[in-house]
Amino acid sequence: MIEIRDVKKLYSGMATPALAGVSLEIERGEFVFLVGPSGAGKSTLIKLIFCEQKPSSGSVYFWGKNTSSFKEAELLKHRRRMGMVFQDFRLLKQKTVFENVAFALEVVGKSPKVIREKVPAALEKVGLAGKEKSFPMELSGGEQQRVGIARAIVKDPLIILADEPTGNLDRDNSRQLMDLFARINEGGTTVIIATHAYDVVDRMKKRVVALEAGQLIRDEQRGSYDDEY
Amino acid sequence: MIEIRDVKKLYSGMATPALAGVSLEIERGEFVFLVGPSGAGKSTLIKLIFCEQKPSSGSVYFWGKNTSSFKEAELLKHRRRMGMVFQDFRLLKQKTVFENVAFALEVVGKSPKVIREKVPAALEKVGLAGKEKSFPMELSGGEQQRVGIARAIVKDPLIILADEPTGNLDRDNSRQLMDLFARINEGGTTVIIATHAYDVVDRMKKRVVALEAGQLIRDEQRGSYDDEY
Amino acid sequence: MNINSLKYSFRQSLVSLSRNFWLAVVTAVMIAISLAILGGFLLLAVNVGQSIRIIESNVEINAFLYDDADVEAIQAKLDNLQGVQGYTFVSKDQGLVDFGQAIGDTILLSGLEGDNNPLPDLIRVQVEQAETVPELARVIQGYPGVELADYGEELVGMLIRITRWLNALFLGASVLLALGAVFLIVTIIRLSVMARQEEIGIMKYLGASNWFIRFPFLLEGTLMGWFGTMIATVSLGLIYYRVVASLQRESLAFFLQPVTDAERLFPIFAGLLVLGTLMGCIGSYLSVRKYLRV
Amino acid sequence: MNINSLKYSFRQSLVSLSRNFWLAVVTAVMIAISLAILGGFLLLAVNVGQSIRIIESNVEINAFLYDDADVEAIQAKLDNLQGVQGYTFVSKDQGLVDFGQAIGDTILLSGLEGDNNPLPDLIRVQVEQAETVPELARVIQGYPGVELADYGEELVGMLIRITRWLNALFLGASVLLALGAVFLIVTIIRLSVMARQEEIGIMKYLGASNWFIRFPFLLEGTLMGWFGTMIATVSLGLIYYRVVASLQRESLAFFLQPVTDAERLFPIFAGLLVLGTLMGCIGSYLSVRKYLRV
Ligand SMILES: Nc1ncnc2c1ncn2[C@@H]1O[C@H](COP(=O)(O)OP(=O)(O)OP(=O)(O)O)[C@@H](O)[C@H]1O
Ligand SMILES: Nc1ncnc2c1ncn2[C@@H]1O[C@H](COP(=O)(O)OP(=O)(O)OP(=O)(O)O)[C@@H](O)[C@H]1O
Ligand SMILES: [Mg+2]
Ligand SMILES: [Mg+2]
Repeated sequence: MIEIRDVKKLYSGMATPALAGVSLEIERGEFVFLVGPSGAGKSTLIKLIFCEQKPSSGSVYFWGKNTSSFKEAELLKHRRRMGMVFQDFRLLKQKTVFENVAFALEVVGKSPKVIREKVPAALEKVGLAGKEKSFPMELSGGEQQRVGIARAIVKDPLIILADEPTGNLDRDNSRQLMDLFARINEGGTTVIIATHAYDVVDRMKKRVVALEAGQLIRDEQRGSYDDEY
Repeated sequence: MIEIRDVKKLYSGMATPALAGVSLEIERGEFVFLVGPSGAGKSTLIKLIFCEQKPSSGSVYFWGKNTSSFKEAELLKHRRRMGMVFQDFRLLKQKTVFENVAFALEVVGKSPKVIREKVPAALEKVGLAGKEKSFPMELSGGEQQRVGIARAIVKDPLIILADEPTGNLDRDNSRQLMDLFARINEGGTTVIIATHAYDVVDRMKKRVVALEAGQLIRDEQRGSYDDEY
Repeated sequence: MNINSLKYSFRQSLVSLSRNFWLAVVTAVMIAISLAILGGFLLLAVNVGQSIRIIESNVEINAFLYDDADVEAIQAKLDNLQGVQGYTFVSKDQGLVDFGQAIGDTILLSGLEGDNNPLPDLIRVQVEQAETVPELARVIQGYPGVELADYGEELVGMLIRITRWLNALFLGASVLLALGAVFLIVTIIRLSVMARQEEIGIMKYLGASNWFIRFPFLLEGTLMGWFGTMIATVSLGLIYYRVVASLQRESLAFFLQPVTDAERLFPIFAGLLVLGTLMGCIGSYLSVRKYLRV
Repeated sequence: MNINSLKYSFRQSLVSLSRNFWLAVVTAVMIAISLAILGGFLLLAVNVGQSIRIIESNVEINAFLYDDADVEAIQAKLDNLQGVQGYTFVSKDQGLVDFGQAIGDTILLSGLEGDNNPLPDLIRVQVEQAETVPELARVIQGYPGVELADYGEELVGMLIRITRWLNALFLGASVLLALGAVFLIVTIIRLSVMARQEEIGIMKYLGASNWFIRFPFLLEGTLMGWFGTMIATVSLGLIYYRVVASLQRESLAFFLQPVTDAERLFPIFAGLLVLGTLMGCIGSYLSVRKYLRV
């Protein structure tokens, strides 16, 4: 479904590339962990798949189509299919928790009735029932992160892209949410997660793609966080 | 040094208090982990010590003085003594990495010469040498977090307050930074860290204060992340 | 956009207006100030224009007649002359009385009545536009029975120059002021949208179409623009009403007659309303556009 | 604040101006527009005031004399009368010539020369201010040898009313415009500071004192204000210069003499410069203050 072919990414004004020639293929329904030290290029790779950034060279194919050639309408469609959890949350500060999650559905033109059903269900799943009316600034760090997760899963996306989705969560919450991602994955949704939660990675025994300094150094089915595990 | 006496904190408009009667004493030179599930009140407790929030009832004493009675000048002095790592980083977007870290020194009126010495040393310690000229938006999540840590330690503070300082960092980086905090603590600096990194907590065998739903449920010297460890 | 999106947009712009209440009010007030200045100036221009026209229509050609002139024939010709607004016949007797009043002492002129009267008969011709005076005077001079068709050459020349000059000045200043007002309004809206650029970027990343993002901002901007111009036009109208009232009460001068007819005031106020509302709308459009390129 | 902090503030405001270049330029331009409008209006007011004064000083009292009046004694008295700007003696012969010119035909008055002349001798008295005319006329009327001191009551009354009325209008409009300009400038600066409120909050949390945070903003605001007013005063000055030049070239009317003396123009331009710069400074102070309460 997603094919990344010899992608390089050099941010303007930077000396070293964030990605220095990465090739990777991800099939529909896969569950992939992206691991690697801070600054390795995990977020950059996710941004390329999400079309938030364009590769400096090489291409990203989505169902055989080069994402660089996407027109405005295709780009929107592409992003609507994805459930993205941003590393920096990117909640709408002006909107309440409910409105933030609902926004993902409003964007695709869902009716208020559907929204009133699905949003509380999604909030329930991430353990935020009761916080609907709060604004993001009135939430703890972990609660904000979970709003971001709820917003990603509420629209039943084709692909979930989660960038460090449990960085501000305690162990139990992290495990529950990872299990949630696994359940959603079992329903056929492709899941790609960039994470530092090595214990979760090791426990779940899914495909692991390891990056280091912009290079793909390891790609294992049923892998683990470390090489020498 | 810090004495928290029966502190309650109810954010305006909220039904349940973030802290519901917490008492705690922290001596000079201690190393304390604050643990607890997401939304337990860890950040709120740290904000009370930092005087970012005021308690709804009860008091926080700093060297015997009630922080609620701090005047403007005392408040500034109080904050300047602290090295604070914010959960949401709070970097100055308009400034480069170097300027962000330097700002903590400029605030206390250090000379450019001192700044030119200390800032690179602090960036070196958190592994960000070479990123001086980048703006926060041009950094990875973990790099931003480390800028926040560098800014906290550069001024040789009396107390380090770190709210989830390793949430966006990989395992190796996390361990190195926790070791850095431990070394600084050995030099006599009081360190208070709110964290979900249970492995680090368990490994370091320091004092652990556990919160849950605004209640202090455990306070152990040489404790661990879980109760039944 | 389907119907859900449309409903969403309407609801959203109201919610956003209420959450950014302070910003919205300030924006509306600033739009109001900009437009009130522009509108006040336009009212001034219209009134000065009217005063000039009144002065112009008071410019007269004095046609001095021979004693044996056929007054009725001349009047008939004047009736058909283009550019003539009206005329008055002043007999030599009446002329003497007028002169006495002008110098302030009628007694001094006693002994000049009747056959001693040195003054000729006279027709005062009022014209429509000062510019046509020289030409008309030439024509009237040619009529049989007219000894001399006279008009203060200097005064008329001056009037024509003043008119041309003021017209150029007011046109230039209007254009400058209008551009200034537009720039102010668009920039104010841009600044208030800038405070929310992050929000716009996030919406874009969530797959919202440009129109979906833009529409609430457009509605908001239109509402603010409309509200601002309402403030501007209403307060301008009230102030103008008071000024007009005090002007008329004072009856300052025959040529300081304020413009009060609706046909000429309406376009100004309506124009301001349309300009402000459009500016609100277009300003939002342009401001948002900048941040939509993510 | 020690010397390091001061150096830091200066460096910081320059860095910040260059990083927020677009915002700074827009702010300066908006300050320029606001002040140019205010300044243009003040120039207008000054010129209208001058025109009125010219017209006033052309208001005359006509003192008609008895044939046996002691002209020199009257002139001596006028020399000592407060409020009198000057006077001209017009003999009855000269009066007749003038009258002939006024009605446009000297031939008509032939036969009235010499002893037949019905006109009296006359002294035209120019006054300094229209308001004093009625009183002065009363005084002159009382001089021996003066038959009648006359002065177009209506015209003078009108002039006095117009002057009072325009003064009130200009004062009101100036105050309104100045308030509007101040509001615009302060709000523009506030909006541009608002974009950086987060930054201010963070600095506060890092233990920066209010002055330490404020100072770069103050410098920035002062610079923007100063730059904006420089644009305003320079372009206003250029436009005014051109308008004056074309006015003088046209020599439109004796009473449309533009104000050109530095003593009266300087306060306006200097006032604008001070106002704009102060506004930049005070506006920043107030805007930042709001976000310092963390
Ligand atoms: N917008 C940008 N402009 C310039 N450089 C950037 C930008 N974004 C990221 N980088 C750089 O590219 C490199 C890779 O960044 P990326 O965000 O992909 O790392 P990451 O693997 O997600 O790290 P982390 O675990 O800390 O989030 C880093 O060195 C970072 O400094
Ligand atoms: N500014 C605020 N206004 C209202 N409620 C708040 C505010 N800040 C925090 N809260 C609430 O107070 C509770 C405790 O928040 P706090 O940030 O202290 O949690 P935490 O222990 O730091 O959690 P996390 O691990 O997720 O960061 C939460 O339920 C949160 O929703
Ligand atoms: Mg990342
Ligand atoms: Mg927290």
